[in-house]
Amino acid sequence: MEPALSYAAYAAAIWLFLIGLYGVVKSRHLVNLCLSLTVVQSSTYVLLTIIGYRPGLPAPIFTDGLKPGSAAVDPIVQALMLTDVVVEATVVALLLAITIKVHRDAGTADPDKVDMMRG
Amino acid sequence: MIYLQIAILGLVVAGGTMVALSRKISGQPIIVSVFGLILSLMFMVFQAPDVALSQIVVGAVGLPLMILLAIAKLRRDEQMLRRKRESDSGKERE
Amino acid sequence: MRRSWRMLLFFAGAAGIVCLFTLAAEPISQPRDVRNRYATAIISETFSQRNITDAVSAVNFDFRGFDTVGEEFILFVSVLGSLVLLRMVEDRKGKVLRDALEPWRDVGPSDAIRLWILAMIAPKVTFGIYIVTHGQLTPGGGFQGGVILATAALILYLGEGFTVFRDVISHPATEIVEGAGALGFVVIGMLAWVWGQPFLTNVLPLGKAHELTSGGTMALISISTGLEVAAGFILLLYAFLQENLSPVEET
Amino acid sequence: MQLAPLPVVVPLAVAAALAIIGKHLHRRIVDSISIATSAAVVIISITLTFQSANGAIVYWFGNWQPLAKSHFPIGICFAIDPIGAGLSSLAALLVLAAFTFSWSYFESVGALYHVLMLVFLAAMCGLALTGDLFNMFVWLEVMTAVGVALCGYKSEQSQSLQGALNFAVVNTIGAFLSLMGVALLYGATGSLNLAEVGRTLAAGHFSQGFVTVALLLVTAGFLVKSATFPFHFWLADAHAVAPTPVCILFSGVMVELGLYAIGRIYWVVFAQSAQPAPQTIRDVFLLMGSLTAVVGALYCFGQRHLKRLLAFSTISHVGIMLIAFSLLNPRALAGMALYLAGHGLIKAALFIGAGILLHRFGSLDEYDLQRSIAKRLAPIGVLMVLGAWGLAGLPPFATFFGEMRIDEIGSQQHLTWLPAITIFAEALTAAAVLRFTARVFFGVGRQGKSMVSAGAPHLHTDAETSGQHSRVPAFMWVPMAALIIGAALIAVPLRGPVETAAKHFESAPLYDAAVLRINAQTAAPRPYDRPFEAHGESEWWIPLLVALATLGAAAASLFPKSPRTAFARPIGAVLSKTVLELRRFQSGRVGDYVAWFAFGIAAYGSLLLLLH
Repeated sequence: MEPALSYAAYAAAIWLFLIGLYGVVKSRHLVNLCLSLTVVQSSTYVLLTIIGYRPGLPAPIFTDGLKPGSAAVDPIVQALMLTDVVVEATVVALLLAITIKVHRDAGTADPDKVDMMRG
Repeated sequence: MIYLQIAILGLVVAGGTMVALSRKISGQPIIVSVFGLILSLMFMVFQAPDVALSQIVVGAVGLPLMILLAIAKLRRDEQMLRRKRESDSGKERE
Repeated sequence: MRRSWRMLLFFAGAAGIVCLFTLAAEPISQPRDVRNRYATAIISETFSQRNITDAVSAVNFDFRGFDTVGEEFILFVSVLGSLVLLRMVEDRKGKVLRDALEPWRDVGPSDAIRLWILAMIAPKVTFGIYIVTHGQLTPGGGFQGGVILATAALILYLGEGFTVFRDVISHPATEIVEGAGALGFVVIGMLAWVWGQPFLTNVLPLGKAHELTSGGTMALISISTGLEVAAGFILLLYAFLQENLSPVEET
Repeated sequence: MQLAPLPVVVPLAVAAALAIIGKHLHRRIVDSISIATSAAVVIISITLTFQSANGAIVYWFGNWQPLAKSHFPIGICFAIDPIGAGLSSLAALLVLAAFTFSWSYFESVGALYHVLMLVFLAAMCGLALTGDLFNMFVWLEVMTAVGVALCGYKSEQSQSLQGALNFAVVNTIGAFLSLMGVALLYGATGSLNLAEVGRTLAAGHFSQGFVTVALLLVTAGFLVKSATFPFHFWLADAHAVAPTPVCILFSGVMVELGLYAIGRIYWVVFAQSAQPAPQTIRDVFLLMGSLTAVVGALYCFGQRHLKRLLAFSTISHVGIMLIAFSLLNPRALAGMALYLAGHGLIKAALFIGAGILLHRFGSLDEYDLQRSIAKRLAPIGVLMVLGAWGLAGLPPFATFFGEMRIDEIGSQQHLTWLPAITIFAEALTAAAVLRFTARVFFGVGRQGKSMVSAGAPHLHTDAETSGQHSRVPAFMWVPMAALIIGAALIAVPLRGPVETAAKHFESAPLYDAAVLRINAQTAAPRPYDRPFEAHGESEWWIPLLVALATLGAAAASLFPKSPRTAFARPIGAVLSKTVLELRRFQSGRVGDYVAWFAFGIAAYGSLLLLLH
């Protein structure tokens, strides 16, 4: 059963990455585009989670009941994700700010209609 | 446990697909916050309570709120542009 | 490029990426024992050397604290960038502004609701501070607690509207707090130099396990991160809210 | 106290402090603090370069040394070698030039611009010095975030931020793919330290497929950052919106840092395991580099907007440097380092030239400027011509010495067609700059548009300074002249040391030994074979041909109707046709770029897997 879970999570990560990319490629509105980007990002979370997951082991927090130093789920990947979750939200905010600005200047939020950069 | 985990992975996939494919802008904040909630559930069942907490405060509250505000702003700009265009065309007719 | 061509290109690429990932499944399909090395080392060091109970916070604020410095500055510059873009740099004082999104615009909240909303602020702030300061013991820390603190400001807005929000959360002060949070992390890192140790070395007394003072500099780093994150999110909220203000039309 | 962390810590501390008090300081004080900080980082980085020449400097943050028994690293380290430290010196030098240039620039800004630039500096130094895989990703992300924020800096005037958005989206997606690669490598080896991951991969008998795909995924973000074909589209768009000082950093060093990271990751993590085979790596990266060089040069020649023209020239030169990397030879790598240094300095000088034009005439368009009277700026024009000379890889510039080494190793590996690519790329990019300079600064050439520029975007660039300016301040032309002179002066003294440094750069056992404190012998579980090594003949005829081709191409595009340029007319017709076709792909639409990204990753991945 154990490998099945890993494979399922791996497949989910690949799917999320590609569906997010699809959303970006297909999007007709910059807000949609920014949100598809968060889906791409969630694929990295799923992958990191499954890489650090150890079936049957507890979370790496040794408050009560859990003997300090005993085996637990990998804390490193969790630390990598934890900061990323918060930080990427501000990056999305930056993208939304650009969206507002582009929309104000170009009069449209369709990324395919704002193409002043051709050639 | 494992069935729960696989079920939640399924929810994550479904949620992500919804976010990526939805075209309607006004519904986006809600879909995103639901997706954020699902992700934090996933972190929970995969024994990552720290990340789950982080995800729930950001993904279910912070991010959707900013999206909501950005969309509101876009809509207002849209209205303003339309009004301007109308008044411009009105002037031309005169 | 026509959209159909674009989709064709994308689907070809996506098919290729699926194949690539399938070939790279080795860590998933045949996990080896070496992959546990880092976690095992960290978990045992966390207690023998640091007296704290949350290994994730230990990684974040101590073992790999330098990554967190970088991450914190991503947040820092993203917030500054958004402020620049949304023209928060400019001084908009003197203009009479009306909140276009004013919650309760037509009816005005009843006093009971206002009271209820405001009553939520105190517990929220307490909870935020608790999460920030207990990062080394239980799940939480500066990043999560900071966002919770920022949502307290959101409640203030919901209860009292933008004007009160703006008066309570003065924009220049918040900006200073944000900078102080970022600076704090770096300065705590530099503290080690006084003892002749490398940057970010945990030089303060480590305290006893399960106590608030355990973990040495970790608690301080967590607090400065909390300030930075809280101030950053409040500034973003402020900027996006201000976008939705419009000058009062003179009649 | 050790110097190692200072190139990152000092700018970050000053940036945070300026964010707090900068508003209340006089603009000149903020300027001076920023200039002093970047100058300090230059000095520290150069000192580190000299110190590390005797052996890599390893600095463990938080004093988390590798575990005593197993040598397993549990912290993050800086592993500083002369190449990394040299690159961080270049970054600091260009930031210094950018700050000096913006002394009389951006008259109405607060301290925010300085804060962002200093964080940018810290991120570039961090990427150049770090010895940790995830830490590399972090600094890559900082560079993206701060780059986007800086693109939006003049947002008050700029007409469209589409360029910043394209930049952000494509780079972020690349970084996410890199993160997935890092996650897979971590899952396989249980470490994030470059040296330890490399050692484990080499000892572990991992499947060829896994290692190859991991290499591609991890480098994906850096391939995007270094604007390799077909991930290059965002670069030109970003340059068009970025203020001039930011362009200096984008073209002069940020893009090159992507290449550096690819080299670092390949040599430390993957080279020891000999998977994928060096031959495969060479072929695929050679193809990547050649495509990038040729496509970049074609676009470059077909531009009329100076910043865009220079941006495409950067893409083309990145291609040449990628070719140098692909030869997998220390001498070629030394050539790449020289080329990188020379190109960075020259490109920075040329962008300052663009900034001066914008300052004086408020435009960067070749045909708009032709009508105005830029002729009075003849001294600047001379500097621009010298810059074009350097881009062509001609003596005495560092690019010449780099180019000679690359061609030498190429001919040794029997790549007889390689000079054709480098000559094409260098001649066309240099000719484009020469054509622009001749037309704008010296009023040479026919009025009206030339064939190749047909359909090039006519972008309006907003003024970055306000008011009328009748002269060029010394803060603008002095750094420009200094950079050009520097690009010539560094070449000869650097030639020798850079070869030694390159040999060390390509030796994973030495790196592992320094970082993990292990014996160099036991460090290499397998005999380390250094492919393709020997010295070959100098190809002295190549620079001559480049010079002739440059002059020919520039003359032909300046005087399309003259009988003397009749020889070039058929070539010109083919070129303009190709450029016209290529323009369709540079659509400015982020959806297209992301589709190209997916396709490019898949294509290079299949090539890496199929070629044996």
